[in-house]
Amino acid sequence: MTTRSLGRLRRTDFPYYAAHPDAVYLDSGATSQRPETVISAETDFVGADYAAVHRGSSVATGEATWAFETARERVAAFIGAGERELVWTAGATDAINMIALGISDASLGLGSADLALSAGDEIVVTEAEHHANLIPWQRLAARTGAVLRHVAVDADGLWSLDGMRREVSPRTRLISFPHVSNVTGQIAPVADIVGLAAEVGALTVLDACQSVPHMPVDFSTLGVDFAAFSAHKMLGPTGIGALYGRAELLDVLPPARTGGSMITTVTMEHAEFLPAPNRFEAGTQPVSQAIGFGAAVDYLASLGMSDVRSHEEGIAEALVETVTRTPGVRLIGPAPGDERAAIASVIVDGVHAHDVGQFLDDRGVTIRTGHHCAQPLHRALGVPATVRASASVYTDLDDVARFGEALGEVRDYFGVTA
Amino acid sequence: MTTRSLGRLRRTDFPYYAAHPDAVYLDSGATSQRPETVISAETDFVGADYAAVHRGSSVATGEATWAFETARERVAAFIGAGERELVWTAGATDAINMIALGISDASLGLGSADLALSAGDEIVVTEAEHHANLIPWQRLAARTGAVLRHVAVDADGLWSLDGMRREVSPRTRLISFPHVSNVTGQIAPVADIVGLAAEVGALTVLDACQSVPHMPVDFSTLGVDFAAFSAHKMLGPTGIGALYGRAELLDVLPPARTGGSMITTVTMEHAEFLPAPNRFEAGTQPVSQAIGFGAAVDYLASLGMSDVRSHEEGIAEALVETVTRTPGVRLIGPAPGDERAAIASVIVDGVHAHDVGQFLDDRGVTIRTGHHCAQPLHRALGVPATVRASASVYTDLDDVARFGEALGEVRDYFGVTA
Amino acid sequence: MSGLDDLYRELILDHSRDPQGKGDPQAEAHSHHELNPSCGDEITMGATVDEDGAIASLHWEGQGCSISMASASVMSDLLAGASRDEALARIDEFREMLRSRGSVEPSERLEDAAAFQGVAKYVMRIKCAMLGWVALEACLMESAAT
Amino acid sequence: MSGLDDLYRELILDHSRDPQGKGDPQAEAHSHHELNPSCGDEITMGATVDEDGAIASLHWEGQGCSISMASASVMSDLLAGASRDEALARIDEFREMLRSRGSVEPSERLEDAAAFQGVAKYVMRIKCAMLGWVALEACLMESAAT
Ligand SMILES: Cc1ncc(COP(=O)(O)O)c(C=O)c1O
Ligand SMILES: Cc1ncc(COP(=O)(O)O)c(C=O)c1O
Repeated sequence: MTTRSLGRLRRTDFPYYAAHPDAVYLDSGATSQRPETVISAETDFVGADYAAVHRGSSVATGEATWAFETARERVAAFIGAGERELVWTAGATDAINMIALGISDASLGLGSADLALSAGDEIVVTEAEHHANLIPWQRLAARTGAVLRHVAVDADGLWSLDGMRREVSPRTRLISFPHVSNVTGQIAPVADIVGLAAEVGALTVLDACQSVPHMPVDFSTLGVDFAAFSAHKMLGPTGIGALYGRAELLDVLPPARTGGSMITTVTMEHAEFLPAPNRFEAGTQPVSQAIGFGAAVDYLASLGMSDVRSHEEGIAEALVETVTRTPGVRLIGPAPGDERAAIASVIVDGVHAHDVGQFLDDRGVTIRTGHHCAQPLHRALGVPATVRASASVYTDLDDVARFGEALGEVRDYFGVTA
Repeated sequence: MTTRSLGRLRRTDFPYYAAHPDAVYLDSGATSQRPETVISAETDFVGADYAAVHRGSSVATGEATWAFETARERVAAFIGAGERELVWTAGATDAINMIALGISDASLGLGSADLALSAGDEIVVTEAEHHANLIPWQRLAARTGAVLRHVAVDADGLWSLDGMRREVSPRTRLISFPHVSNVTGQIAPVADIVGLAAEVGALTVLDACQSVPHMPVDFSTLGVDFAAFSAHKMLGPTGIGALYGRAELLDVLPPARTGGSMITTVTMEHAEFLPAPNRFEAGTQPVSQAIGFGAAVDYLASLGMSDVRSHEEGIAEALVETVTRTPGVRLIGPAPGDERAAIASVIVDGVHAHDVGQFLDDRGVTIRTGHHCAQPLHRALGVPATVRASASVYTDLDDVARFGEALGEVRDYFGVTA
Repeated sequence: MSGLDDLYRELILDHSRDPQGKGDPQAEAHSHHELNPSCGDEITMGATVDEDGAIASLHWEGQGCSISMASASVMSDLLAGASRDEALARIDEFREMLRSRGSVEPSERLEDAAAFQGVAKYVMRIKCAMLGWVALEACLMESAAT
Repeated sequence: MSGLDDLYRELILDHSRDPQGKGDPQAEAHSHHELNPSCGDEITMGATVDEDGAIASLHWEGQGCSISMASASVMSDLLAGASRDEALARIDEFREMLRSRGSVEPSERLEDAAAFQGVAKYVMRIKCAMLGWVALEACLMESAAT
């Protein structure tokens, strides 16, 4: 039973649930299950008419070609971008690196001087970053002499607009931050930060991995300069993600990865690059994965992202309610009642996260334990690892209830006195 | 009918041929068809037990986990590498960029000084390069002040060991070259070049995109330092390729792409990286694609790569024989009788390559026209585009005959007098 | 008519063998170079627009497939002497016909250029057929701006 | 016995609640730090080998899950006082048992460490169980080299 109507969703659309109707899958923040339409979009494509997408005139070919060509349009439309503003990447990590490496090349004089960083320029991130939105900026800083600053998190793992305001200065050239934290579920005040960036003339990069799958997101309305997300967290395949960039920026950002299909004229000495998005798409692209990505976006769009968000708001409330009434369990992130994504990370008093995870797994509840690629955040929380439950469109209140039940038994099993 | 026995191959193993038994597919140099086992390896994996690979204890999970973990072992064993020497990448283009960007970081002081290039150091490539093995080195040269030199090709598009010897000097720090040219089918004298590199202390990079799918290749025996290849040209999925590197080099090459899962300890200031191969595998990996890649390698291994090579030698002979007896058609690459891969690129006198391609397509023959991502080579040949037929394990002599027949009719159709 | 014969109509093959309008584009007031990076076809188109806004002279050079060469040739016949606005309108019509996948019938105003209707079914060749037209469009835009 | 109870045997839970061998590893002749990057568990193991090649003293500190803590604890009981060669042999046996996916029965020589047999079925936990053992192995290698 779902919390609010997600009318067109059937759990059995997902082969995973068709095979395991009783599964409690609460690890969608790591990677999501895929509907049959996504799996078969790929299989159909690589089967009988695979080669044909490149050339040919059969009806089947026309359809495959159309499927590939329109996948970009559909994913772009889904996040409020023009077609030229949506670059296929290997994943969100790859997308963020593409920005950082491109700015690095610009700083070495291999491209637009506007994007170049100099020694003493500042980059600002948060202490809540996923490593994917932290290490690439550390490396960029090391290459250019720029300084990496960060907004600290509080005891609940939260960062604030005020904190950001304190770190941003006229030296700030770039602000990168998570739209939704993959650990705390905190939702960033994007418009305020875009405003702050505008005041000082800084670029903005949005790590949208945990927002695009779960709520309506329109990058052009949000006004960010760049954004990154991955298909495998939004019902799509692994091996593909996307970089969003405002067209005029993408046209001048140097391409970090070079090779075939991204050029106009190549001599032994020099290469000229195509305009965006193709200038970033060197080599054979993840063709079938793009088609799968398109199918995933179609599935989400058919549910309606506003409905998805209100469904997941219900799940989030239930998660918070369940966790806060379980003795010996500490919920991190936004306080009960405050806005959050359907992510709940907890610390069980006296039981290591790994042991909690193993116990829940034995009870048929799949969650994630560890630092969730956010070591600095966990260091700030004072624990090496947390236990994270995270939802998606197919998550229902029964899942939450069974998670809560198992969580309630953990401390007893490990003999921790309440 | 195949030229020599490829006993275990059935054309109907490939859904493409099951659907189109009469198809003449001669574009395997661009991308190959996939056997059903490859397609279903992926589908089975992402279906009923997708999440389970990360944790869990069911039998199905055990099998999925095993499939993922052993895919690397199997691909590594296939090309004579240790497990630690095989890095998953988004494709061959990505792999070559990873080397070039890594050396670039080393040169900026972000890693092993041994790999650093300085102004005036030299990189040597051939004029026959695919853009994927040219532009990344142009960019590396531009970043470091190194000089990019190249071995010229002759009127047939061939480069020679002697030519290479003339370009290599004590200033040479790196030699990158194609194992098999994707346009001419020329096979490089790898051992000689590795010897030449050893004399001057240069690193070697092998673009193995067109060799690994078609002949037995053992990188450690060949003695190259790095190599790159793509799954989609060897019966596997798009969206995945591999970087081979000798373990001691991979452990010190800086990772160009950073993020989750490639680190040990991360603070806001600094990140420590895992040893190879994981240090290069930032972010969620192309998991299902790795499993498909493993299945592709299993299929090829079951045929036996020596048998694949002798089968394709027969196809190559037939291609050469057919093309050379067609009036008004010029074959580029190695002379008839000389060793070549089963690739035949031709120029039809008086008819533009695109028009040839369209005509052949109409006759049901799929080939490739264009510069095949090798503009400098085509400039040397004096044409903007050629027509390329390329084979794989499923290619048979009937394919070659039907290609020859259609090729013989082209000039007549376009009204070119013989 | 087979698909192929519908693409390579006699008129197109004739023009590709004996292209019209060839000459030095640099001698015109405006010139523009267009390249199809996927196949290397290229055309440099030159045009001079007189004070009444008519195309007084138009010459091009280039190399490429029969579709791109014939298309530039047919366009030269059609648009030499036309007014800038008329020419831009014809270029739009031509583009619309090609991109329609066959659903848009060519207007009579396209005259011989209607022969390229068959290209609409060959997505990979639309760029070839457009090459010269896009180059002329750029010349006309430039002439309007100066 | 359910799968879970087979993993978390009473002996393991007891050791995890009251770990043996804890103490300052830096006070020993050789010490080594091991980290499991996927979960952040870490152990620093210290050992002093006497002139006869026996482990005269062994102390560790660390934090982590019950499996990693209990395993280091059981190992301390088992190997304190053992000869270097004996200890290395036991480490190998322990590793072999864990990696066998259940196919290798623990040797009697592993004594209480046999209780970790159930870990073999939980691929993700093998690294936890090995953490202290790998750290001691490094200490012993170092002591042999000096
Ligand atoms: C010789 C050669 N090198 C590199 C590449 C690039 O491979 P990919 O496009 O799969 O990255 C190709 C294939 O196009 C090739 O044939
Ligand atoms: C907030 C956030 N950023 C970045 C990433 C990296 O995404 P991927 O591993 O798909 O590249 C993730 C997912 O792990 C994430 O949750």
